[in-house]
Amino acid sequence: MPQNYVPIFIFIAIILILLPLTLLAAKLVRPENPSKTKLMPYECGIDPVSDSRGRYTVRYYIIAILFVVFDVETIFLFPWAVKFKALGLFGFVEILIFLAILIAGYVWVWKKGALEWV
Amino acid sequence: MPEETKPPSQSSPPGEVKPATEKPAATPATPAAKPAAPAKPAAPAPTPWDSPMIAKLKRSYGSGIEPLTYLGQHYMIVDRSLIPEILQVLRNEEQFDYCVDITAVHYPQREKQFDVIWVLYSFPRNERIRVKTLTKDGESLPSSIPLWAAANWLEREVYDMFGIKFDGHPDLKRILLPEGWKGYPLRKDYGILQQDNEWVQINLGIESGQ
Amino acid sequence: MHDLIQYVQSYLDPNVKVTPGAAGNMFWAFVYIMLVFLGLSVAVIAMNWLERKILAHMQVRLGPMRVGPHGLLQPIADALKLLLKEDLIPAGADSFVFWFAPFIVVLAAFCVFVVVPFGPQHAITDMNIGILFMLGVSSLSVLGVVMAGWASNSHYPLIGALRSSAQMVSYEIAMGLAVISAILMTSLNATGTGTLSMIGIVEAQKAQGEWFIFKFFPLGLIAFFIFAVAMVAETNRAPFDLAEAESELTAGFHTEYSGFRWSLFFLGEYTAMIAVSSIAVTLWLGGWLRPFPNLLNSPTWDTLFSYVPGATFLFLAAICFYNVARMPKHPYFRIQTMGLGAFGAALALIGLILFIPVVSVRVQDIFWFTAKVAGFQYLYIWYRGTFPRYRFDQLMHLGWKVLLPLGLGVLILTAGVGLLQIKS
Amino acid sequence: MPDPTSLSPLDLDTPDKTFLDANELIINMGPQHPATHGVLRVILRLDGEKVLGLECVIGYLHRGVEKIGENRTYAMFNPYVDRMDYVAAVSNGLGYCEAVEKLLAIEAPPRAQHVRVILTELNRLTSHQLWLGTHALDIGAITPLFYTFRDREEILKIFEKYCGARLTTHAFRIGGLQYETYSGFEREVKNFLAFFRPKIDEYEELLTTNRIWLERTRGIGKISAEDCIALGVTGPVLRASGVKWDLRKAQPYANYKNFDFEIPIGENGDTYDRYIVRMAEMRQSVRIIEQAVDALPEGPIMAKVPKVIKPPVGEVYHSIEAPKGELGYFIVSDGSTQPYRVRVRPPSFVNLQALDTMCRGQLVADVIAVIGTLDIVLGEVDR
Repeated sequence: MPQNYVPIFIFIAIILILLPLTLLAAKLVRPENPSKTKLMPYECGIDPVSDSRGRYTVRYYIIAILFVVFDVETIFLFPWAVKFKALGLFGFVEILIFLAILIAGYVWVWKKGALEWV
Repeated sequence: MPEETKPPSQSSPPGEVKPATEKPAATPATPAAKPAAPAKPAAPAPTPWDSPMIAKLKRSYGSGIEPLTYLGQHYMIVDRSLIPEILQVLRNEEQFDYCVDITAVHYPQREKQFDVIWVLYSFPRNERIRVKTLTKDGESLPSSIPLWAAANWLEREVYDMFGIKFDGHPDLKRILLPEGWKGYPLRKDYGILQQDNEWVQINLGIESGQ
Repeated sequence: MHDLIQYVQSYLDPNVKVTPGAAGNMFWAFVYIMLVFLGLSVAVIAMNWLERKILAHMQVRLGPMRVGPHGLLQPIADALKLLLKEDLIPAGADSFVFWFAPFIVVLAAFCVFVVVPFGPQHAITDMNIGILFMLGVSSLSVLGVVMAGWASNSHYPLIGALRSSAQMVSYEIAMGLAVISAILMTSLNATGTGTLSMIGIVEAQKAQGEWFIFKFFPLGLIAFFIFAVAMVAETNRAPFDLAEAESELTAGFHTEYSGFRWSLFFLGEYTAMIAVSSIAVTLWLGGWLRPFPNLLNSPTWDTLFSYVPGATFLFLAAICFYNVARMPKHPYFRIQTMGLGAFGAALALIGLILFIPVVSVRVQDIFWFTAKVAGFQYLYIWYRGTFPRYRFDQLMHLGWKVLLPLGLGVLILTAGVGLLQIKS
Repeated sequence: MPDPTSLSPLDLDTPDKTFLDANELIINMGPQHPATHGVLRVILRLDGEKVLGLECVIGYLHRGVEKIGENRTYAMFNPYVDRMDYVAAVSNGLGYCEAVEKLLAIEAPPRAQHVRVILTELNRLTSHQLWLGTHALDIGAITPLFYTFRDREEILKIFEKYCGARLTTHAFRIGGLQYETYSGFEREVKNFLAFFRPKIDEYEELLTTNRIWLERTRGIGKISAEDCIALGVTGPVLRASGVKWDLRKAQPYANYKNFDFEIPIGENGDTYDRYIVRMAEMRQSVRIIEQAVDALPEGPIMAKVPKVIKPPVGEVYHSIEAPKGELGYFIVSDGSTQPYRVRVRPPSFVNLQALDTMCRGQLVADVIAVIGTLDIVLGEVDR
């Protein structure tokens, strides 16, 4: 029933019209009086020491990669969950094998210390 | 950050403080030399202090130290040249393991203008003493950071306020006043309303801070 | 036109079950979109006021008292203030990304409501992948947060953004696992197939006669608990509000935002709170079902429960009137007293309308759903008043080393128990 | 003892590369930051969120208190000391008055001593309450702040009734007290103690066994007793590291030797122990106040002090146990009406030095916790 998806687009369209409209309305009434100091990035009242868009520590990216791995595998579980009763024991064993692989990877990641923060 | 402040003015001799542009409202308490003791007959005066520790120190350093007691508080006036050794001995042998304070007093009339004072405390002995030495303007003292890590900021403050340098201090720069400030405020020739107007004008963009 | 009238008529007839969002039912979709916008705006304003009041009373103070009776108009005054406030884009910022980031946050939070069923016939649309859509859309907001932090070109927002991205992403997995165990429960009915449709999930709970939180006790409860923790982390609320930890990062990812643009983040945050609570209510707490659907299912009980919405509003009105009576009898307070009286009268009127059987049959589903979501909102406020803030590594530890294994375990156990039930 | 070379400055102009070419991040925390308890600027050098080192920049609140002291008479300088540690103004005043009294070789009469102890201990309670509220707020628990402020209010009311001021009280004079206690003073103090005892339990109930609180404070900002002594750290921070040292016992001043109380100590020297120690100190303060009120003697409240205070030539160092640690006054007299030199040894200033040692290798969030647990007041750090 693809018709059921249509309201999503109406919804998004309405938001995308309404929000800029309100912003525009705000623009009409609000003061606009920028100065150099006001436009400085906030660094507790001190001029920033260094540019903040440098390379950042790798740990956050490790988390991102782990997320991709685990989340994709989670998605594979959804069809099984929906058809759980129909698939019965066969599906259960099958998914256990699948999860075993996942858990093995998880244990390996844990042992490697990728889940330790510092 | 360093960019916004002027380079430190350590090149100019500490004695040449820029005269105050404003008239000092209250003239600093002029110390008439080391003023004579008040006329009261019963005025307490420091008395010599004796203890086993002092006896030991006296044996090794002789007349270089002058131990005194005043109002029940012990202190010793130590010759400038003996300071490194005495502090070392007090810290390592006599168990004065806690450096309470380092400070200075300025006597502009004297030839040796500064009293530098270490207030020391010993946890094992529960005893507090002061070590005092006289030093000339421009002379530096050894840093006691290797003995007490606490000396770090305390020495910086003495430097900031009096301009007394400490050799071997890893980071001797101003601590309470901004970097690049001229003059040492706790010297007696620095008026109470005096300030580094030049610094204020350059860094704050105002005529005067007063 | 004829069709339209027919749809309206068919909808008003309680005996005809028209699935919302079914082909040609665009009219009702549109009506519900408008209702959702209106409802959410009111809910966010109410949340704002309630959060301040409830927190204030937890902290032995009064909270807003000046604007309107008991500060009722404070959120509106604040909204006006934000509208009239200067809105700056920092000099080094990437202005398009900076401009666009709050939209994504708001969009992600709002879009969840496309599939939220407020009742069997009260929903914008019903999709066969409803829950997947919800999970997907709600996690989009992390994009907005990262964009906001990166575009600001400032240290604190950057750290805030990176923190919140890692955090939201980490709890996503535990959340997904908890959801899967609920989906698994839906398949344990007579037809033998589960569903991802939000309406279908509630219908399954109705058919099985128990809310999933109580199913396979305590497995359902644990899954719900995992979801409940993860959803607080997902919405960046205390005690997981590290992305905007004001004592560390001043304001986190939205430090550089001001004025109306900032208020969009605020709107997004509160909407997201309501959104994830709606998911939790739908999955575990029986959605629109009234309490004890299986135990007390005689018509008498049905009638009695249908009076609860009206009674609740009358009770709220009574509180208002009580406070009117307590107001100081001084000319200074006259307008405030009258305002509070009018508010109470409005509530009483709504309550009385809700006693009309035709209305109450239609509306009680929405009432129960809203009441459950409101319970979650209270929990959110309560957490904020009680808990200190987690540190980042502890948060990661909790997400990856506690909730993830717990989620996997619960999933496997639920499957096992479910299998035993099928066999027997 | 901390390695002296580790005290060298951070090279702030050239961020290093760390693991996988990531940049070190140099961040200013303060002076305008919600959790630095005033205008403290901490320059953090971060690898991700891990603190590689930090440097404190202070002096934003420098008012030259010591210079002012040289230009005021002894009595005129008395109110100025209240403005240093403004949350424990009474303690500052006690230290200053006692130092000058020592220089004059006089002693305040017993009744004045008792009232001084009562007010000073009440002030210790307010200081610790403020610490608890803000410390908990820094760690994210917003509610204790309001509870502690609610109860602190009761103490401030007593101060206000006694001397007309709530925060910078100027409660004591050189030689004793200016004001006799108001009628009902004892009763009100006792009522307060009865009111306050269960409140300490209430604070503890909120935090002591709270899991998140434990995780956020246990093992955080550890400092050993040796490091504490080397760095000159005093007060509850030192005691939490296991050193049973309190000037009220070690070198009793006022008439603390007449009161029965204990020195609570910790074991690990972490943030949690400091929390526990301060909580226990509050209970001990309540004990001291109770004894002092019960044994409040009758008699004069002012010693024989000359109209014009002119101490003989000489110098004296006197220190007391302020809520934050050892507060010392070094006063040099040249026989005139104005001190020749007043040196204040502020506990916060020296304690703050330990921040770097305590924070290295921990996370940004812990820096906040440690600043909170050091309990600094910038008015005192900068003077």
